[in-house]
Amino acid sequence: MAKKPVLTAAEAAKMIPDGATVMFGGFLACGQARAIVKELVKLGTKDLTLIANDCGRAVGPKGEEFFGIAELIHNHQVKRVIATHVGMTPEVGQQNTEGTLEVNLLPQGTLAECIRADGAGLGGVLTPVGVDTMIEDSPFCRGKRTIDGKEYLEMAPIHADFALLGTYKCDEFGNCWYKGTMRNFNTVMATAADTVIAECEYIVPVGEIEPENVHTYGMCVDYIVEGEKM
Amino acid sequence: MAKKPVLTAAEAAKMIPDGATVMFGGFLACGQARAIVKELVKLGTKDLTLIANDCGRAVGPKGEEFFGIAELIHNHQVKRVIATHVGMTPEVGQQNTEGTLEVNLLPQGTLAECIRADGAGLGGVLTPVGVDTMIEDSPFCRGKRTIDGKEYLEMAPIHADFALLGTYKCDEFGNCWYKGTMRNFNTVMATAADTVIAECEYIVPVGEIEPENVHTYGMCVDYIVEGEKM
Amino acid sequence: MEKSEIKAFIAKRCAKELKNGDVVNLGIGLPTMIPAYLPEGVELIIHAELGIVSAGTSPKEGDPNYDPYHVVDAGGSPSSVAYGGGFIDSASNFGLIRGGHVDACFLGALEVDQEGNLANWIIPGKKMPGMGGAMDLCVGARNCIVCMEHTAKGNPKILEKCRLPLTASHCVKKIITEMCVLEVTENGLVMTEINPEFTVDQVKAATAAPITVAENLKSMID
Amino acid sequence: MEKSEIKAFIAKRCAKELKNGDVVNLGIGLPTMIPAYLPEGVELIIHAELGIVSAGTSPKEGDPNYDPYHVVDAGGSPSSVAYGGGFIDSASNFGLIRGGHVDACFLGALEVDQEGNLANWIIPGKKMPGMGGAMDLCVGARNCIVCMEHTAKGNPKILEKCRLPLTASHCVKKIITEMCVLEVTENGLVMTEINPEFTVDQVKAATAAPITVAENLKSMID
Repeated sequence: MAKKPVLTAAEAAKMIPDGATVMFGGFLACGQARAIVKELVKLGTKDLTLIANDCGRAVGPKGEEFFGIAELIHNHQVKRVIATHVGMTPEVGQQNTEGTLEVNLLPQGTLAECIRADGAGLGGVLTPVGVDTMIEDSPFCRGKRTIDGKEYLEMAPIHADFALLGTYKCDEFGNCWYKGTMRNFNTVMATAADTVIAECEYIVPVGEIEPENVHTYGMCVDYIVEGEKM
Repeated sequence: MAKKPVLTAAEAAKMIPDGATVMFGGFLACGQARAIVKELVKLGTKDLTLIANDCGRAVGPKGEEFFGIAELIHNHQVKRVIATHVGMTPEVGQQNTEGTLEVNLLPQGTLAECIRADGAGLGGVLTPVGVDTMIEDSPFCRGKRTIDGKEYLEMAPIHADFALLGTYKCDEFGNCWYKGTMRNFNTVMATAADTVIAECEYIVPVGEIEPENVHTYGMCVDYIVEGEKM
Repeated sequence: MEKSEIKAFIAKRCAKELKNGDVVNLGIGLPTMIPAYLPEGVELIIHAELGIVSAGTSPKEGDPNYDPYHVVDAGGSPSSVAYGGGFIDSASNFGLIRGGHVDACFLGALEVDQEGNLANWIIPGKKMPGMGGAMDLCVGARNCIVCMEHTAKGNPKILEKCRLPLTASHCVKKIITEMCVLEVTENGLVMTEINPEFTVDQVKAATAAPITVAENLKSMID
Repeated sequence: MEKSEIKAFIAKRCAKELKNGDVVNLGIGLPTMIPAYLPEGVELIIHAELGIVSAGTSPKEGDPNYDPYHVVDAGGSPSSVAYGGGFIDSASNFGLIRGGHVDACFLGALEVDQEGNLANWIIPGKKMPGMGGAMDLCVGARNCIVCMEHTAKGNPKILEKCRLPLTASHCVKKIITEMCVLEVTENGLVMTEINPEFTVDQVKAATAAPITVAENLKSMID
C-alpha cells in the first residue's frame, strides 16, 4: 500500500477545470471540503455542476459569512445543482428563477442511493420513493415499474468527475474517519467519482484509525488535503 | 432508547420454528452465531431454509468437529440453502444429489446486495454480474435488461424470518461491533429479517462502542445472546 | 381552545400513539413538541435524517457536547447523539428509513386527502426549498401521521384530492388535529375521536372531504 | 521447461502487469505466487473478498496477529490486515468490486475463449462448489487476466467458444500461459509475446482458437 499525495487546498482546487461535475460531501456544510471551496472561489472556476445534499449555508455556525458551497453559488460559479434541499440558500432559488442556474431536486435517500449505485457498479435504483410525485419527471428517472403489485421508480446512477470529501481524520494511506454527523454523503461519494480528494482536519499516522473503524477506505482516495481544524 | 432482552442461546433457538427461513451471518462460520446453531442442533428444528454465504465448515480452525451451520446440514435439518459457495461442506452436494436438499447458488456480491435491497426497501437489484451465466435461470432472477448498451440482471430482494448475527461486542442497547473479518454479511442481514438476534462474545456497557464506530445499530436488533469467547 | 394551546393539545394526543422503544422521526415545528408529552416509561429512539440513530438534545454553547462543526441537525443547529445512539452515513440511514425500520413519522401538511395523499413540500411559484428527506420518510416509515391545525386561515387543509404537488401518495395513516383524529381507510376518512369542544358538524364543515363517524366515537380528552 | 518451473514462470510474467498501488484480487493457486515476483518499488493492495481491504500475510500459530476465529481468508485459513488496510462488510466490499475499484484480478480457467468468455467455476455432474465471488470479480475488476497452463493434459483450454457454464462473458482481457501472452481483442486472440522455447506453430497447435500474431511479437523473457 502506498502513501497518497498531500496537496494544499489551492493545489487541489486547481485540478478542477471549468465545467467539471463535482460531488461535495456535507450536510449544510458539516463534513464538507470547505478549504477547497474557498480556493475554488478565489480561482473563479466556472460552469460547475454541483452534486450535494444542499447548497451549504449563507451564514456559518458562528456567524461566518458563507459556509461551504453557498459561496460558489453566490459567486455565480455554478450552472447546475443536483441536491435534495436548497432552502437554506435562497440565492439558489433566485438564480433559478432568473434562468441562470439549473436545479434538479431529488429525495435525500434517492440521491444517496443513486450515488451508491454508481460507485457499486449497479445499473440503477428501484425505489418506491417519488412515485406519483414530480420526481417522475426528473431527468434521473427512467420510468415507473410495478413489482409484486407495488410501484417503484427506476432511477439512474449518478457519477462525477471529482468527489471532495470533508473528513475529520485521514491517515497517510487515505483511510478516513468522520466525527459526528460529518459522514453523511461522503462515504458513497468516495466511490462514485473519477478523482477523489479527501480534505481532513487532521492527517494522522497509519494505524491511528483502527482497521475495523475505517469509514472511507484509502483505496478510494487519490489525494489528501489538510484543511482547517475546527 | 431501551435495553434489549438478553436470552440464552437455547432460548433464542426455541424461538425459531420448523420451516423457518433463517439468515446466518458468517463466512466459513467466522462471524456466525455458533452457540445458537448448537442449540438448534440439540432441538432438531426441521425444514429450515438457510441463507448464508456458505455452509460453514465440517472442521473448525482448531480441529473442532463441525464449525457453524455445517452441523445443521449434516443433521438433515435443512431443506433449502441459498448461498454463494458450499465447497467446504461436501455434504451439501451429497444431499442435493440425493434430492433432499435444494441449493440456490448466487454470486457473493449479488447475495449481499439482494439482502441489502430488502433491508433498504428497494424493489430489486440491477447487477451486471451473472449475465450469460446460469444465474439467469436462478429463481431470484427476474430477467435481463439492457441499460445504456450494457446488460444487467434484475435480481429480487431477499428477506428472512430470522437473522442471526455473529458479533464480537454488543452493548445493552443492541449496538454491535465486529472484529476482523466477522462483519461480512452480518450488517446487511441485520436489516432484512423480521426478528434479529445478535449473538456476541462480549456484552459491553453502552458507550464502550463509540457512536461513530457502531457497525450494526441497536434499533435493528431485537434480542441479544452471549455466546462463546474465542 | 386558545390558539396558543392548540399545538400542545395536538402534540399531547400524538404522544399517545407511541410505545416504549419506538423509532420515530419528528418533522419540524409541532412534531418536535411530542417528546414532552410521552407517558412515563416510554422512551423513544429519535431518528435524524442527517445521520444520527437516536439523536439527543440540542446542546447550547458551553455544554460539553456542543460541537457545531461536527454534530448538527437537519436545520444546521448543534445536535447530539443520545445515550446508546450512533452516527450513520446517508445511504445506510435512508436504507433504514425505506426498509421499514422507522416505526412512525409525524409531520405537518399543506394538504392531505382522503386517500392518504400528502402535499407538504412545495407551493409552485413560491420559494424552492426541496424535499430533503420528507418523501423517503412518508413512504418508508411504517406509520405516517399528519399532525397539524385542522384548517389554515379558516380554509380546509383536509381535502378530497390534494391539489399541490404530492410528497407521497397513499402514505398517511392518521390525521391528528385540534378538532379530531381521522383514520385513513379504504373507504375514506373515519373519525375515531373528537375534541368535545367541537361538534361533528363543526368538524365536517372544516373538512373538504367526506367523513364517516366511527360507531364508537371517543373523546380526544381521556 | 520443467513442469515445476511453469507456474513460477507464469507468475513472474503476470507480475509485470502491475504498478505501484494497484488494487488486485488474486485467485487461489498460481495467482497467489505473483507478489513474490513484483519489481522493486511496486506494492500492491491485496483485496480479499471476505472483507479485507489490503490483506496481509497468513500468520502461523504463535504470531501476534494469529486470530483464526476472527480474521480469516476466503479459504478459512488465518489471515491478517496489511499496514494501512481495513476491514469491510460484504455489501460494501462487492460494491467496490463491481464499481471498478479493483484494478486487476488474476485467476485460473477451466476454459477461456476468443471472445474473452471464461468458465472456471463448475463442471456439471461433478461436485458443487459454488461461484463465491468469482463472477463479481470477473465482471467488476478493470482488468481480468487469466493465468494458467496453456493446456490440460495436452488438451486445449483456449477455445473458440467455451463449452462449460460461464463464470462471465466478455470479461477476460489477457491470457498469460507458459507459452505466450494473448490479448483478447474485437478481432479475436492476438499473440503479443511468446516464450522463445516454443514456436508460433506449437502455440497454435496447443490452442483451439485462431490466433493472430502481433507484428511486433516480443519474447516473454526480457
